Amino acid sequence: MDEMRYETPESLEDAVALLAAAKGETKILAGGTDLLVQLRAEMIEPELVVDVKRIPGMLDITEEDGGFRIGAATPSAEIDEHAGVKKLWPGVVEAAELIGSVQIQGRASIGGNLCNASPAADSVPAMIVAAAVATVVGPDGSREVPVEDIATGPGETSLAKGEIVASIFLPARPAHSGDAYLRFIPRTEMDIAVVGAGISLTLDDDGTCTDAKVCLGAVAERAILVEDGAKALIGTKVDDDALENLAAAASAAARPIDDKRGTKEFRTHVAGVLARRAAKIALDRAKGN
Amino acid sequence: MSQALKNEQDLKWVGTRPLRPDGVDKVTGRAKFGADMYVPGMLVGKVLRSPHPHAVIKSIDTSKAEALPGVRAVVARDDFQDMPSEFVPAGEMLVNYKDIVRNVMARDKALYDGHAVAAVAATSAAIARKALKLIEVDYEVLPHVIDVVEAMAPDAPVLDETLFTAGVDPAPDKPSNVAKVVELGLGDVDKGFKAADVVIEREFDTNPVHQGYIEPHACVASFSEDGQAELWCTTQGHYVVRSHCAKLLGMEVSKLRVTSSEIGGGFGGKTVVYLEPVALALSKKANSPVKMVMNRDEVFRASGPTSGANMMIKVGAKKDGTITAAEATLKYQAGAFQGSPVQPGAMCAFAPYDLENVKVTGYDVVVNRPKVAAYRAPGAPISEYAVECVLDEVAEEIGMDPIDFRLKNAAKEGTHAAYGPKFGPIGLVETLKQAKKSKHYKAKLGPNQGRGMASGFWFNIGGETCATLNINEDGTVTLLTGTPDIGGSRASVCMMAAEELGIDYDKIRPIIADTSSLGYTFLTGGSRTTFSSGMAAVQAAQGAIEELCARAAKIWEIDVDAVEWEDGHAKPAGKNAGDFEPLSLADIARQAGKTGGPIAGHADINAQGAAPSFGTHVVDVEVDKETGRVTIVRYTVLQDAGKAVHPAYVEGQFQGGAVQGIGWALNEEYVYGEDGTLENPGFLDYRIPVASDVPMIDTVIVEVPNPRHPYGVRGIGETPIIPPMAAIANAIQDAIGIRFHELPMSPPKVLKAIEAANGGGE
Amino acid sequence: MARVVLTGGLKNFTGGETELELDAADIRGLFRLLGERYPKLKPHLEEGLAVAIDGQIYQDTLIEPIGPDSEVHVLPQIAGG
Amino acid sequence: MAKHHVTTTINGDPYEFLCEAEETLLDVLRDGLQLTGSKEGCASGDCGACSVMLDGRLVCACLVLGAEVEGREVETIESMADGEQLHPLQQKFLEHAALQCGICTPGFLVAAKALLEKNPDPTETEVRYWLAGNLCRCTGYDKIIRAVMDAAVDMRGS
Repeated sequence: MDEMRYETPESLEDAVALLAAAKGETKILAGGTDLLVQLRAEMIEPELVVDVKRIPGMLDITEEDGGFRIGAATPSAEIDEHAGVKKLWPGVVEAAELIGSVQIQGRASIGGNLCNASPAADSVPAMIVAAAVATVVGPDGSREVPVEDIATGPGETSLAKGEIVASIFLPARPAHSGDAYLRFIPRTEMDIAVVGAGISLTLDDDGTCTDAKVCLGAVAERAILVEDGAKALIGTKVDDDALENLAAAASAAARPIDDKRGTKEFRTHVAGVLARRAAKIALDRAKGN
Repeated sequence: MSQALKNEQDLKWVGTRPLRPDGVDKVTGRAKFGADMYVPGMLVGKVLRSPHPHAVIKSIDTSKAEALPGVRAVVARDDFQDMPSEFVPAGEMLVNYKDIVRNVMARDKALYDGHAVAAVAATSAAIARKALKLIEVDYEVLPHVIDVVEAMAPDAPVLDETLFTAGVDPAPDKPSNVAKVVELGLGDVDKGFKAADVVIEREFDTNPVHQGYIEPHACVASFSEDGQAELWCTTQGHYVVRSHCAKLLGMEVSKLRVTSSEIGGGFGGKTVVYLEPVALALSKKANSPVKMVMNRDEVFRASGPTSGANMMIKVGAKKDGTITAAEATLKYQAGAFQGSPVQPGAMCAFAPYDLENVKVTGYDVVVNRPKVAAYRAPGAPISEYAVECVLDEVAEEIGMDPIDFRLKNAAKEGTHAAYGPKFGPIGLVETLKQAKKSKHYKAKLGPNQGRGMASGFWFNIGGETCATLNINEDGTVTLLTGTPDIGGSRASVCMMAAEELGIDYDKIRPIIADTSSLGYTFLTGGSRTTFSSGMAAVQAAQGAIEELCARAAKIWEIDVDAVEWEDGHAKPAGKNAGDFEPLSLADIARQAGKTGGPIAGHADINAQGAAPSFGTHVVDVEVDKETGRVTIVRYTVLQDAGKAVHPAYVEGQFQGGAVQGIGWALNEEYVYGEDGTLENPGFLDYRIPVASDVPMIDTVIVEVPNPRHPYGVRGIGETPIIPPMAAIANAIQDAIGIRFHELPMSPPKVLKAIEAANGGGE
Repeated sequence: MARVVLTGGLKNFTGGETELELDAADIRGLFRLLGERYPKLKPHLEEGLAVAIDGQIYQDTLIEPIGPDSEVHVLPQIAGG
Repeated sequence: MAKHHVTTTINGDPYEFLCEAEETLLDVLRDGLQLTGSKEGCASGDCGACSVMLDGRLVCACLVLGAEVEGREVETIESMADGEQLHPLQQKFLEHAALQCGICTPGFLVAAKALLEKNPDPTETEVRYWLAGNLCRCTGYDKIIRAVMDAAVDMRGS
């Protein structure tokens, strides 16, 4: 059991070099709200922890091509308070606002929520339906990865050794579109999502849905895009029938497990309910544009 | 002992809301709780816990841990002497030290996930953690049993081969997990059920719930080379800790001085010992002070909770609402060692009602879970939940308002309680009447909303209690009591002393004395502190007044009988009336030395005369029929306090109890995996209510004074947790027409029932 | 003579008897007489039991007086949280 | 063991301390500096008893590494009163009997102060949601919420 090293590199290159050179388990520290819990519970015993918050850009939100680039270590609270992001992708901000308490939001980062790879991460379905793209930097340079391709399973990511998510890009939103995220938890706050549903949809001038994305959290090994859910909406006026079809598609796509947070049947049912409810909110937002 | 109650209009402090004496310390972070003590040379102690729910401990090898630099002591089963199996008094409780020693440190078997197996003391927490990993324990894993009904089955794994069911005749010849059968009754239930127009019989299941205090168990033990020891710990009763630790360590009681820290919540869970004997043993071995603090995982796995239960309740009533018979079978989980609160559960089950025919049978059953500890009105919330649900159904069946139905059967002064004796003056009827006429009960409900109500009963207790009241030379007062202050009792006790002495409340400084500074005092619990320590403080004040009068007599050179105490002053009376200017307490205190020495009052009593507190709760819920989530929309607690000494803290007890009950009703539960390990040992997944889960909790304090207490106090802390579970179940029924017979009524269960009712299920 | 009621499982030690009349001046006297009458009950007296005299429950005390017409219940002790 | 040397500001005062990489800010505050007003209820960010301000943000000290506060500013319950003058929130907590056992109180006060600095006129619902990260097992929250609302009125008036 070796002593854990803690490093605070001031550039991405240094961070990547540290991670690449480490022999044992490495962890990236941004907000630490998952990492410190795992450390304390001795679930992990990393050789190296790299605190990335002193790297320029890691904590910044900048406008880019009509969208926003969010530094991966930016805490949820900063995103919640960012008027521009809130206006552009309210569903993403709603999801970020749901991550834990105010105290947690003061630390929990968007990149950490993504890379911790919990199937129940709130911000992930919201980012997926916003077509967010992660910028991944590693020993071999930089690559752009759709957010849905980062997590591969509980606690597992597609990142190679030495790779870091540096930022997440939320693109410009098409006209007449809206997004929303809802989750179900037993209490009103402080729980991990039992089911999460993110929706974005785009309408044409007469209110017919031309594009949609439906993503569910906590009902599979990672957040899943529900193609049939999108199909249920596209080409409709998002009327009650379409919403019922969406709900059915969401429930059909859910492949949850029974655990201490909910049963299979509960999650399956509620996935449909939340998808329908979130779609209504997204629809209202799209119409308001 | 019985004395006339004070006239309401004469009261200056009792019934007001002054700031608590310990308040500033608690809002500035100064107050020292269990883990806030740091002493020079202190080591850190940590416990190794069983990962198995049931296993023979074949061997424990601590040699590698002992060899680790920085490790100063390791203890395991052989460091604690085995004790005979007998129930012996420890203060007011009966305890079996054979079980206590085994719970503190497993001997032949580990009996639950989290059972302590060994402990280390080291120079740092990191070294202590490393050392735990070096301890080698050879377990032979045994089949385990978690469920109470399964544990009673003939083929269940038996936890203790020496456990034979007590309370049955003839005594069984085979060991089992049923430790005890208790029964009580009145009249003839068979006859009663025959006379009924409506009989409802239902089966209920409840889950264990944890007290959920925010402060984990913590202590600092310091054993000296001369065999004396000091112990600092967070506890509801440091004298009880002293009894247990002295017994387990083989010490003379006088050699162990226990100081209670401020206590960060207890609710019954801090009435027993876990770390304290271990810290003492480590300290003795290491010859250094040892601090031990549980983490939250340990709190959930190895302390508390209260029982889960399986219950059968049967109630019969006539069409006019008269209950003709009531019967209950209660099966309570005790955890790994016998001693569930099934006895008080059985006694309380039907206590609010005037019944001719009652029969209750209770089973105390061991299972592979942590040994249960007291939790707020231990046993009563479980049985009364089930009974109050059935009563609601009976009322519905005969078409009566549930409050009217209860009023028809409510216990009053002179009613024989189902457990035997007659009640004195009690306030159940008043709580019901006030509930019925409350705005809440008449308010209109919204869509998907429902309203429910339920009542509850708890005995309240007294017990051994001491107080010393020192009159200081400047006329201020130091008041020593031995009951840790969990919820503002320093204030209420000082208020009664101030009232008695006739001086200002802020002239009295309360101290919670350590075990060497005051006589044996039973713990803070059972709703006894304001009652018993208040009674002792009043008697101590009366003793001091007697002496103050004697001193005034000496100063005036008159007969002591010619001195009376009024409004904080000694006054000449009788034939000397008007002869001298009255002397204030401060005037006499200044001359104390010259008139015979310092002045003090003492009371060392076994407080008797506790009186029950009844409560009625009304709750409105809203049910999301698509997700099964239940939201508490409105809540009112009505309870008889006897006399509310500090009404703000009485309201606080009502509100806190109600919200604990809301948690119990909706989300709190122990989730065990197939392997018998606890899956939710943390506040993330053991879901106690958060601020946004609940509305304001309205309160109505009913005051039917207890004639046996100088200020009419009953004790109010236990009762508020009893009615919420049934009130909420009844409200859910009102909202969606479905009756639940299982706690918690969590969203998956509620949704499943809704779907089944809609034909979605079977 | 005080009327004495033995509640609950105590009847297992009294051959099923639950009610009797006794002439006891206080709780100590009550326990002494009960012990003499029911030897099987003797080990269970004094510890673990409470006594209600005319409705008022007393615990852990032997000295409370019992009146000649008192109604006395012998019950299990009550603790609390 | 190699320890990190950390220079930081706590409650306006300069501090230097040594800590191991694994140690949290809460460990450092309590065990190292004996600033024990911040309490450990869970060590997993679920109870809020260790709430402190870090560079003006409300955080759980149990979820921050001690080494992370190098060059940063930490505020704890110990600096909430101004000399002998209690903060209005502290005063209102006493007046409303908004504490019973008091273990959660420092965390609630730090969190409530952060709320009122950001939103001087919160609704009851806003107060309840903001304080959802602070568990109280004694009070049922009623009196805490009232104390915070009442303190907000006072603070707006002054």
